[in-house]
Amino acid sequence: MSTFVEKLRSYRKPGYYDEFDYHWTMTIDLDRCTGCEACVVACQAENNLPIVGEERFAQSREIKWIRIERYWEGEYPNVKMGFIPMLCQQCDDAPCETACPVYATYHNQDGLNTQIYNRCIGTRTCAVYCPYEVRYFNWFTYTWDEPLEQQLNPDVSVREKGVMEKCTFCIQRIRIAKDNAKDDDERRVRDGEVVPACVQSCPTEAMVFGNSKDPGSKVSKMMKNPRGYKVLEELNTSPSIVYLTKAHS
Amino acid sequence: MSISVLDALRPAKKPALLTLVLVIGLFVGAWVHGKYLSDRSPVQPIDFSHTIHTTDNEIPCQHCHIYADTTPVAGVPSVSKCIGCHKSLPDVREGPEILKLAAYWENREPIPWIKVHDVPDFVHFTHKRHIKAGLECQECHGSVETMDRVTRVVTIRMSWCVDCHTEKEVENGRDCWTCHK
Amino acid sequence: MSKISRRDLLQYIGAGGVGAVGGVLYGESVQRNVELLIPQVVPPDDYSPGVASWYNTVCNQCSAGCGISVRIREGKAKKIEGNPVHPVSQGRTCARGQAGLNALYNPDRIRTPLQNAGQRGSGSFEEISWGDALATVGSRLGRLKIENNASRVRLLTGRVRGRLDELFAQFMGLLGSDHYQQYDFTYPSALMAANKTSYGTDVLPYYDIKNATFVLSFGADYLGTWISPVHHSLAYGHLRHGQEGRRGKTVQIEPRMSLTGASADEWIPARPGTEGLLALGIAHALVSDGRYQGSDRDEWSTALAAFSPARVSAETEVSDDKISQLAREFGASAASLAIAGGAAAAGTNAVASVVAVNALNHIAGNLGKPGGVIFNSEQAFSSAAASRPAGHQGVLDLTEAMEAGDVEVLLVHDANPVYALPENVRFQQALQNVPLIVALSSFPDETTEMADLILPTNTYLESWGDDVPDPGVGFPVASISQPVVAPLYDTLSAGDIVLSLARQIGGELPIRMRWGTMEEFIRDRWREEYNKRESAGEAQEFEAFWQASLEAGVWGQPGADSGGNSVPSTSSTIASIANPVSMFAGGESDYPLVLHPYLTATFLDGRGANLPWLQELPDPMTSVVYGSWAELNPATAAEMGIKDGDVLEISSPTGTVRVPALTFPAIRPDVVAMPIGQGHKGYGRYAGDRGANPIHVVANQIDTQSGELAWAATRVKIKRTGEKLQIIKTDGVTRTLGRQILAPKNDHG
Amino acid sequence: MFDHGQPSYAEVNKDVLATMLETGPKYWILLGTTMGVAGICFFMPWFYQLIVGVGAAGMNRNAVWGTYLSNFIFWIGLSHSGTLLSAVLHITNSPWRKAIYRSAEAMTLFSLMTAALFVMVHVGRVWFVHWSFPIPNQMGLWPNFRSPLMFDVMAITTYLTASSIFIYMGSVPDFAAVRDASTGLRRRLYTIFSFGWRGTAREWHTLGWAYTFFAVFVVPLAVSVHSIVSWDFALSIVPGLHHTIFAPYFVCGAIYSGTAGIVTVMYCLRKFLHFEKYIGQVHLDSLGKLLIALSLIWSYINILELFSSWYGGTSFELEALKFRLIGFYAPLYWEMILFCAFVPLLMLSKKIRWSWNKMLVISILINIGMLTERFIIVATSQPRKFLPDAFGFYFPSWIEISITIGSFAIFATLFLIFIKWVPSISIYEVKETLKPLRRDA
Repeated sequence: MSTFVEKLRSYRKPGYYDEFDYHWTMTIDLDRCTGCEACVVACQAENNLPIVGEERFAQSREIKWIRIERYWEGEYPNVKMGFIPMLCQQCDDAPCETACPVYATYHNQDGLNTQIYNRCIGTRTCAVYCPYEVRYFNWFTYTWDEPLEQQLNPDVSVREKGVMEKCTFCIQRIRIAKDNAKDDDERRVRDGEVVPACVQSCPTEAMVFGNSKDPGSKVSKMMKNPRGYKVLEELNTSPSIVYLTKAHS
Repeated sequence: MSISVLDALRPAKKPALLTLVLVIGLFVGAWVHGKYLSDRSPVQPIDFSHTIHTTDNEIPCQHCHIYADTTPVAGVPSVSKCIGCHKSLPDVREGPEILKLAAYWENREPIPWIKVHDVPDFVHFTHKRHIKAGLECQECHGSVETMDRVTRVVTIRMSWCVDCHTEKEVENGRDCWTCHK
Repeated sequence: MSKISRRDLLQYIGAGGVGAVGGVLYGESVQRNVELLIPQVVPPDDYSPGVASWYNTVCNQCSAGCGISVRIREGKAKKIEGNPVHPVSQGRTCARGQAGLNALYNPDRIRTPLQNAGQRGSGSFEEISWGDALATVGSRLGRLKIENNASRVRLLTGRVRGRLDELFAQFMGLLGSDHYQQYDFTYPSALMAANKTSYGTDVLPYYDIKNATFVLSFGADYLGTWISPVHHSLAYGHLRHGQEGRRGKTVQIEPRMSLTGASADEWIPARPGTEGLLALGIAHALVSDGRYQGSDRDEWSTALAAFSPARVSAETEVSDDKISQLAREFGASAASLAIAGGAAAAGTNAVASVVAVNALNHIAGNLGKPGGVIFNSEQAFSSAAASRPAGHQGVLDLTEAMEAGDVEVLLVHDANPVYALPENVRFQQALQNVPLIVALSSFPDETTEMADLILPTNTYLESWGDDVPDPGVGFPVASISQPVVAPLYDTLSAGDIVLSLARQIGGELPIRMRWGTMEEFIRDRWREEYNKRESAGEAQEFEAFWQASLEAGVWGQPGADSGGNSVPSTSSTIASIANPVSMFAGGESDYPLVLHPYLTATFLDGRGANLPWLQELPDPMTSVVYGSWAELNPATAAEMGIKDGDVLEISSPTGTVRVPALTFPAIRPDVVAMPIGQGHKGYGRYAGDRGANPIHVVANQIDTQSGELAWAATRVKIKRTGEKLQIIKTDGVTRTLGRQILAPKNDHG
Repeated sequence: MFDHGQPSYAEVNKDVLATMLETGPKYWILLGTTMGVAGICFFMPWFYQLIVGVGAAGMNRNAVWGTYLSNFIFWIGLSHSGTLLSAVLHITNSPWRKAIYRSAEAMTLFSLMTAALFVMVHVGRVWFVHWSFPIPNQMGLWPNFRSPLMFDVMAITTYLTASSIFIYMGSVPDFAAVRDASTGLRRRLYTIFSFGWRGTAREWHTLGWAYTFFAVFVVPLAVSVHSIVSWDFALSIVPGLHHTIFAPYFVCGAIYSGTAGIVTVMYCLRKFLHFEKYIGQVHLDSLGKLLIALSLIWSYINILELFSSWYGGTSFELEALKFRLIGFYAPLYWEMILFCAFVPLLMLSKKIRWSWNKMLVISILINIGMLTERFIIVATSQPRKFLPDAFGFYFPSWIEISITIGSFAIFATLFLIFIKWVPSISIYEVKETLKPLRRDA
């Protein structure tokens, strides 16, 4: 009986892992974020996001793996604006992962919430289950006006119609960093060696990315900030993104 | 009239058998195509022989496929590389295939080699990691050194990749994001 | 089993055969297409398939001069990122910078030289060869030079710095025309003129937001569009949480909340045009509170006597308390900084307003100290740094000359005045008087469309050049711009075109401008600079220096004295204190609302509108994509019965635009704001023909002291047309509904 | 039991077999029409959608589920009363079941098939839909057994298999009757269909035993199927869907709509196949009473759902509730309440319950209400979840509306084919209910 309970407990663990290999984590300081959206374009450039066109936008079928959400507070003249970048939270207890009937999305050993485009059959259940609404569906096969296709990143697959996609924490960059680390005497990836496109572009350095299993990493230190919180924490999805709320002087 | 099911089924026997033969034929045809008629061994623009180069002249693979251990792509040698050696080999200068090579070089044209081993665009395979892990080229490509025309000896399937990753206990080798991203 | 008849056997064999053939056909049909392995004929030295390399160059999407790194794979540009060693961008980029790849790979680029093949402005062009194109222009210019009529040649460019500017100047000089002008809608003329008044020099100082603890911005959208947004954003991040236990405060004064206003701790909607007055009010409070201890204290008291908080409060509609609170905080902060820009520096009182803000900095003692206003010493590569005015006055003079028929050849490079000037300047009409218009441009736009001859230029990612960031960063810096990819089409860089034209014209031009290519020219100039600095300049050493600079993309001397503490004389500041109230075009009774056109972080002055990534980037404040709109306070809209999407007719005394309405919570009720950037006619498929251009209805009012266009000094009236238009936006409900989104759950409430 | 006097055994055979063996032009016209509508309204738009992508439908990034999914639940729901009712009534030995159960079970089968079609229409890459079945493949991958969709695949395929066996088993003696009444090819076919049924006591005994076993087996299966379908929704954390009440809610709604569907089908059979003799007031009356009971349960669960949303008091649930009650789709919501909670109460009057025409109208209204209910579940909840900035809106495109219409034509086509191949009233079971009076007379 006790072994059964133990088995059950281990099953409850996020992604079945006793321990993550790396645990990629991001912190986003809302007090630094100015809503400039450099990250949004950086992501579009890095991850081959389609140019969907005006009509598709009007049908709210845009694809932006990271978007800025806007929230107003108060009324004129005491009105305030709050920006919050919203991207896949790489939840450790991700609602989307249980949804997929074909395992196109699952938790991997790095604490990442994967999305395997070529496995996806397009039931879109994951998008319904995701409380952060950061999963985007390819309603059509998008094309690029020649010669814009020359810009496409060869490290990232171009998705076809009927496939779900979302932020991967720039897995292609993580893979390259790991690849380099392996070449370099099989060492571990160092702090700051890999950052996703959004973090790299952020002009106010509001975003910090790293391995939270490494207590010395910058991201581990940022996570200890008393302003830290997770969006919709009450849903118990255990996101890998820690936001730092706005402070007051 | 009989109410026996077998009696009732009798007229269907021949069409059913014919269909069965047809289906067997389909499978045989598809198998034959895959084995003998497919693109496993395409005819290349120059009749290049790996046997002559690798076995007879003992040139190691990475002498020509120079990027194999440093980049994802093994790389076909540039035309300049081919001509570089052949310039200094007067014995074979007049061979018909060498003349073709010379013509490409004269026109500064690349040689349109046909891919023998190809994976879909959503598979991000890297040669470097496999070479660095100590795999011999032959483990996937077969004994290319004995082939006059390169033939694909394996059927590249996901389970084939995964089986090897499992057997060799590749670190995170069964994470989908190892190859698909 | 019973015997099989011959007939049956044949049938079985037939079925099997059909099946087998079907199987083979199936196999054939599912077989992947033949893919080719194309080797290189001769591989380049640094070529590795499947491995990216990075090249550093300079961003040209605005005038900030950020250093960028471009990721190249197999000869194609894949991604733009900030150059980590460049002091302006420090490894960061903005949205516009990222979208530079859209400019490079823009499907609407002009691919060959074109010649007008119909009526001017009809947009029908035919291809011609470079030889013919250069010969046409060269012979015309050569003839004018011989006839001593070269002053009838004019060159109008966008904001150009560095060696390209020098090359243009040299070319025009040798040709014999001193009519080389720049025009950039975003050029801070008023700031320059005010600094001339206050400090005696018309350079941009370095506003040290990074080390400030209190930033008081009068209309300057320094995080989105003003001068050097990426650099300011870096500084802003540092101001907020760069130092342990200290968080700088920012206050934004503007009639409509900008990106910067949204990030500010306080947003104060002062009455449009009274920003300078508010600055003086704060100054008055500072001086009367005894926070100013300079020797000329009494003189200041006298000069500011007229600007008592009570009066200022009445005119600015900012409360007394708020003014004294701002004065208190401004005076008490460890490092306070006041800056002016945007609409506050675009009234008819622009210079007076900026001078008032300068006075505020002076009184609070912010000049020449960290976290204040720092003056750059003489720059490295001084000739390259010389900033040519790119303001409004030059283009007005040009228009006048064209109207008078004094212009025979107009060369336009990378400027789009037809779009970025008020309609009542009548620039487009004046163009009709010019016999030959030659456009040097990478893209078709409204001005290029008017040209007789289009010489297609490389984009900045395919060109050689150099740049000195303006304002400087406190120490000598220069960046090199190099082509990161081979030119995609049959195009030349602007520098190469000028050099070719010089050869075409002949005479002394090719002798004095002896460089074969722009690359040679840049190298030559950098060698000169190098020799100036390193007394023993052996060729070998320069080569190493050049390679190192190319690799880094930037050269700098961080150790060198920045001269930051040398504060220029400010004695004239007091004398220049004036009553800074903006005069608006249009009477208040007929035109009840003030038009507030604003630069957007995506399109700037409209130049970004042809880049699809920017068109698809939701507007930072409203989330609108693809189109323009007019922002109204919800109260104003409710009063006039206007709903989102109602098409409005916005009329100024000089023009009318039609644009859908959008209620916006953070705008003064007496202001209607419109983003600049849309409303193009002929700027490629992505800019399309969407939205409206507010610059066109701005009255051509001039700030007398600087000659700057007072683009924020127009009153308008609005009328509902009854039409409806869907405003495409990505936002749903923009209130948190009490959900735990922006902050952790508050246990107390 | 019989409104028009009790028929003889021979009459039963004759009446029922006549519907199969005699086919007039009206039938062919009707079949042609339904097939045409199915082709034009269902398959053509679907092929168009296959070519361009699911974007042909009206769904968007905030509302990734739409009419296809709500129709899927509707058809699954409609499938519920057939087999379930038949099995329950068989176990409880209700004689009035016997005239109607065959077509009720056929309804189950065909609505399940239609529902399965909607899965195909719904998914983005239908050409890979087989990946959701646990079959060996070259990738060496299994489907995800934690996924409620996977439960669905299992439940529905099991239900479809069990229902098919159930209906087939019950039809074997009737196939034998058809065989005996026909000649030629038809006879040959029905010989095969009837598995050589001879009507021996042993055969009857085995059939009876097996049939009862299956009846018992199918009941929990049917309950589980719709529970599992409800988990597609309830296992998400979407406000308005994440309710424990969902499984009984769906099961009840399913039986409710299915029972109403039976009334509609009964009406048609009676009208067009002239089964007045066999389908009488007793059936109508019993179904009417059943409908009233189901409607009351349904209303109760609805009230509970509203209550738990309100009582939970979270911003998410309250907002979802508010949108449902007074938002854009509120008219549909109140239409559903009217049709499913109030209209059925009319059946309390015996006069209405005994009128075929009035019952037809009520049964159709109930199913319109149930169709709406499914649409509301899908269209009002998941476009408005947790982040207000990402609130969206869903409105079906003409393709979705057309495919919805087409699905009814597919159902009708299948049913029309069915009545020509299988006796739509169980001949032998009707005979069981005949009192052996005539023989004495």
